[in-house]
Amino acid sequence: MKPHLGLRCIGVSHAFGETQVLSDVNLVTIPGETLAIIGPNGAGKSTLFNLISGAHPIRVGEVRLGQQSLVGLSPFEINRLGLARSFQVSRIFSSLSVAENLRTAALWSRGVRYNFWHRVRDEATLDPHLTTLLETLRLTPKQAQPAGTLSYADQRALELGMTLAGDAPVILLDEPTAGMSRSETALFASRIKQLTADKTVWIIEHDMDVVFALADRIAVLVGGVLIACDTPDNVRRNPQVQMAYLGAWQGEAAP
Amino acid sequence: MNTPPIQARYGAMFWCLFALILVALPLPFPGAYALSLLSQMGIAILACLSYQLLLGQGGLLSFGHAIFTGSGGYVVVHALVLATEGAHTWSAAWLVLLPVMGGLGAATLAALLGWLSTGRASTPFAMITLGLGELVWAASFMVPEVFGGEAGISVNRLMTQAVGPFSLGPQIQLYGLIAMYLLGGAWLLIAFTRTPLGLLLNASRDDATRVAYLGFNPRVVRYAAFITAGFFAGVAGGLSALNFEFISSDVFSLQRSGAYLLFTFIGGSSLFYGPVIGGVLMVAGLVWLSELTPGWLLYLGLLFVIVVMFVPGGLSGGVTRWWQIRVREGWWFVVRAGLGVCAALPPTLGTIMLIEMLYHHALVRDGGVATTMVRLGVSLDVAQAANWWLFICCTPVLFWLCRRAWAGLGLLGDQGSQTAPSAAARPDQGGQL
Amino acid sequence: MSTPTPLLHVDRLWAFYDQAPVLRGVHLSVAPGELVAVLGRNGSGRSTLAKAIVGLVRTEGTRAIDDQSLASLDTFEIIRLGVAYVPETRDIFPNLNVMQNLQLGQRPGAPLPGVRRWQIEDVLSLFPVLRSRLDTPGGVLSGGEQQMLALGRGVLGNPRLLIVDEPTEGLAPQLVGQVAGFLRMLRDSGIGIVLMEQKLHMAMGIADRIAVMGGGAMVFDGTPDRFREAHEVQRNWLEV
Amino acid sequence: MELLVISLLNGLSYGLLLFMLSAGLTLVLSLMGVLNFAHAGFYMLGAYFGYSISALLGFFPSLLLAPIAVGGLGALVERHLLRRVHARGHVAELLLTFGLSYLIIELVQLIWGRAAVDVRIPDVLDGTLLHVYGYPFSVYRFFMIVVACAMFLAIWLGLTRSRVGLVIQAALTHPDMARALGHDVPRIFMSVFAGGAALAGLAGVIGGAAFVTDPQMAMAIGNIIFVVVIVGGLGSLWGAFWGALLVGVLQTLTVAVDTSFADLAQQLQALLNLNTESPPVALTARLWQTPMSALAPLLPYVVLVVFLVLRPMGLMGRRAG
Repeated sequence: MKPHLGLRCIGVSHAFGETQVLSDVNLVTIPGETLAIIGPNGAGKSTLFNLISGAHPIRVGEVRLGQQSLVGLSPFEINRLGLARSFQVSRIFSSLSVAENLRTAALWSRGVRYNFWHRVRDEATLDPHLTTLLETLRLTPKQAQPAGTLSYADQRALELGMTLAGDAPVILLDEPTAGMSRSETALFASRIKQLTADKTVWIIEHDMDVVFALADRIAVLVGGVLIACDTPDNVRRNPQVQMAYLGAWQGEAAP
Repeated sequence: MNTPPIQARYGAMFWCLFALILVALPLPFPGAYALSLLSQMGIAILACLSYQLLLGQGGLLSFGHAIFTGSGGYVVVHALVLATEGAHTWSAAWLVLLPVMGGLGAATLAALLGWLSTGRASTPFAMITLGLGELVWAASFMVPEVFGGEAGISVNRLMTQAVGPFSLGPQIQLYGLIAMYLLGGAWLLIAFTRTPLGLLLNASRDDATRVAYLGFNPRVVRYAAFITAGFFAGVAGGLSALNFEFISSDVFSLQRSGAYLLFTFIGGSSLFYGPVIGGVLMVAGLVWLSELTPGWLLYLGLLFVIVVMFVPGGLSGGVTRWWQIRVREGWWFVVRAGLGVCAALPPTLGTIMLIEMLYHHALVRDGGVATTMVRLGVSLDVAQAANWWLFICCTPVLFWLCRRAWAGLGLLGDQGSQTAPSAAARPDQGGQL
Repeated sequence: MSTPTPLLHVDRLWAFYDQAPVLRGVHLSVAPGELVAVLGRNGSGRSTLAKAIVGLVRTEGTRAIDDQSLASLDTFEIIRLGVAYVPETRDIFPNLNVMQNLQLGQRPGAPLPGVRRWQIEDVLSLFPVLRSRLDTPGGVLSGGEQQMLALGRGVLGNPRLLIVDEPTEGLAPQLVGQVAGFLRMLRDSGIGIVLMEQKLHMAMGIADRIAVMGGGAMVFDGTPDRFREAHEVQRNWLEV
Repeated sequence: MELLVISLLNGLSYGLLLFMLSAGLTLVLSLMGVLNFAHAGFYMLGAYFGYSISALLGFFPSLLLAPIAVGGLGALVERHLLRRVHARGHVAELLLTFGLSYLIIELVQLIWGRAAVDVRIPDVLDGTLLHVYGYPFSVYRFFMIVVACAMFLAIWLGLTRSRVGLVIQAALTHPDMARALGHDVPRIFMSVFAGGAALAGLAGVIGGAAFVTDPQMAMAIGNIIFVVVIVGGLGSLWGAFWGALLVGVLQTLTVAVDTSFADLAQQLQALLNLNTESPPVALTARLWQTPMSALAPLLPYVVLVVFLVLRPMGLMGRRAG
């Protein structure tokens, strides 16, 4: 098991051309804590994840995984330090089987490097960690099936499975329940909670039930600015958040 | 999404059968010409297997594969020149290892050029390999001492000391060597796909970005595959140099690289059967067909375009797909498929006759050839307008009938081109295999 | 208002992004001169509904304008039936200037009978700020200017039905009022409008009907007054 | 010194011919993302159509009719072949055009025979216009420059001033939005592909008369225009223009220069007294001795590889390849 690690953003800003997408975002989570990031579309949530995970270079501010700074590192270097991320649109290996998808995701953490002398794809069973993962995600009966032929919900489950297969201590989840029906979302949220119990998790999510079910703290990002970061109850009562979400509508009064 | 089936398992039984076939093949075809064709097919299959590693397994479209088959050949030729020049001539035993030296030479070149070209996949990779291919081809004319320029370099296998009966002189012994290398090469290449690097290569083909977020650098994965493919291409090139005892700068030409691409793609996505079909078709097309008809390149071009448009997984992919349908729909499907093929024969023959008449007409116009030609057992006078009209009218009608028959037999499937919402939204899918 | 024949009729509409079922059997109908505000949190399928109506995403189910089915039509054929679509991202052509963007709004195809014909001059008089920016490239305009340009470009196609997605997102308050006035003027001239909106005060002030989406389905469709009483819907589907 | 000026002029006209050819290719590549391997084939078809039509109606009518014929062919190819394969991604489209390039070469050999076809420059354009330092500068070469510049202007105006040009530019960055404004984007794709083919046809008619018209002409120039498009930067007309001039001038300059690296070293040695005996290994010694002019055919591909590695988006390109 890898050591517990926290995740920290210090003064992170980012701009595409002239449009400022993130301005001076500071977020800190202690190891094992779950932080939900909410906000309207185009608030910069995905950009923040892209900066942390190495998709975009960090130009202003710093991101620290435990004590290690992630500035200037490429995605695979960051992953090796113990940070795994999922994607809003499932990025799975469609021609490989479900089991092979998980096996590929777990290779590095099992100490396997770019070796071409061991036969690995013919091993009958996955190791225990992956088998339990398959079990929890209800993918065991479909493990030999090509991932491309899975239903949408199963692909989202596989996406989550691949993110967790490497047993990374810090997990970034980008809208894991996107496109799922009400019933599927509730079930999926409980599985996420069970599988990420001892990990530091940052999760971008729109569904408020999922947010309040999983989050120890909630960060509200609007127009690239962090307007609140507090426990779920305080955020619910925060007038600025209501304004950002509903506009200046007070129930009865029609403008 | 028509994802290819999980790789078929290639167990010990399979390899014994394959070895048996390789041994048994020359028996029914004893003639020297047949043996030379078989030898060339063996070499072509190995080259297609190495190309399949890039295109099929890695989704990497290379236009410069001839760099490695060519360099492998040159290493072997120069080694042979050294072996037979010096006072102490090498024994034939060394010859057996020459192709491996060719492979190592090509792999070194792949290592030098590989990091450059594997920065990105699909179109940029294709463009860099095209540029490198042209570069090496043009450079090979610069240095006649090494590459022999137009005239090329010829060597003689016989100049080595025989070890008992074994001297690699007679063609049958060379065929044996090629069969051994093909068996070993195929086993190693297919074994490669079962290793972590093989798994990562398939993963990089499907989604290279995701591989980067799982701790591996997709560029290193492509680079390793590039070198491995270069090695086996070098072995094939070495064998080819041994087989022809001659090599010239022409081995680096774009046509040669194009041929590997063309036939491996036609062969199709299946890990083993694709390259086998591709290799056999390559020799059949480039050697045998080209002696039969002047229009051989047109036929190959047509076949390639038809496969690209209508049979996405190549011939082996198509057969696998029809086999899956057969498993699902039972023998009735085989009957329908058979009827479909019969319906397709007349229009195909009509087209072939039309093309042959055109080519013969061209020959007549260039002078020195009688106007009657004999093709497919039919003798035809090209000067007769009636013949032309006969075929020009009949063939489209036959095509229309065949299409109706295929529709009736339900073989068309969803061939209609759906109006895709927009081009920009579609991520670039790289190799479709 | 009696129920006139619907201009736009959408029923049991499923829409897919890649393979994700984002819309799950949505029903919506809009009459000429009626403004329907579609509310809902992010991820509820609001923007996808707008894209689905004009055929920019894969859909199943019925979509019809004047009961002519849109199922087999390409997007530009739907637009030529008198539809205008202004996306949430506005999609101004960055390297073309304001005048060129407006000219691209004047779509080809025969003018529809009984529909107001818009001239560039009309748009400039409605949004005077654009008049002084005619030859600046679209990419350099401010958010508000881009929104006005997008709206102006949309109406230049002489639409009968306008689908506009979050026109007031990130706009200063007085600009929000100007956009609301523009939409009210269009609705009063007989154009049917589907307004995708997240801000309740904007929607309540202008809409003839309120529809609320949640989890890809339509969870409420009624007059603004009935919506005021539906506290249950507000709490579940709109508030934080 | 006059050697430099003359080869500059030659480089200019050759570069402009390369531009005429690559203009069509870069438009198609930037709008549809299709790397058209058959583009050089259209160039060859233009030359052969030019040959046949000018035999019947004379050179100037062929200058008009041949590009139209090749453009029509391009429209058919896009409508019936490319559009069917479009859904399967760019590699399938690239492979289709690769197959087409083989077919075009074979069909040309079938119809017009394997031997070169002699295309005579029309007498009104024959003869030398003026002498530069005693070196004859032919009227035809000047005609090529004029046509190339006229073509650049026509494309530039067409793209920036005409309605269709605006729609093309719009569809370049936001194809969905262009559709959502009622523009028939699929038909625009077809007309751009046909336009690209017509441009190649026009370059063929002109190039055919200046150079050899034979079935190998496509292969010879085909790969160089890829270099021009990549070096110039994907999707930019100006990029294709400067890329074409760069490759054209560089190539004609090196052909004209006979000194080899060794001679250069000698001159340097006189200045800085370096030791210049050639490096031991046979291969590099050989390169060390070879005169520059022999390296000319190598040059475009060296430039291509250098650009693809150091500056993948090319001189003026917006998007990386």
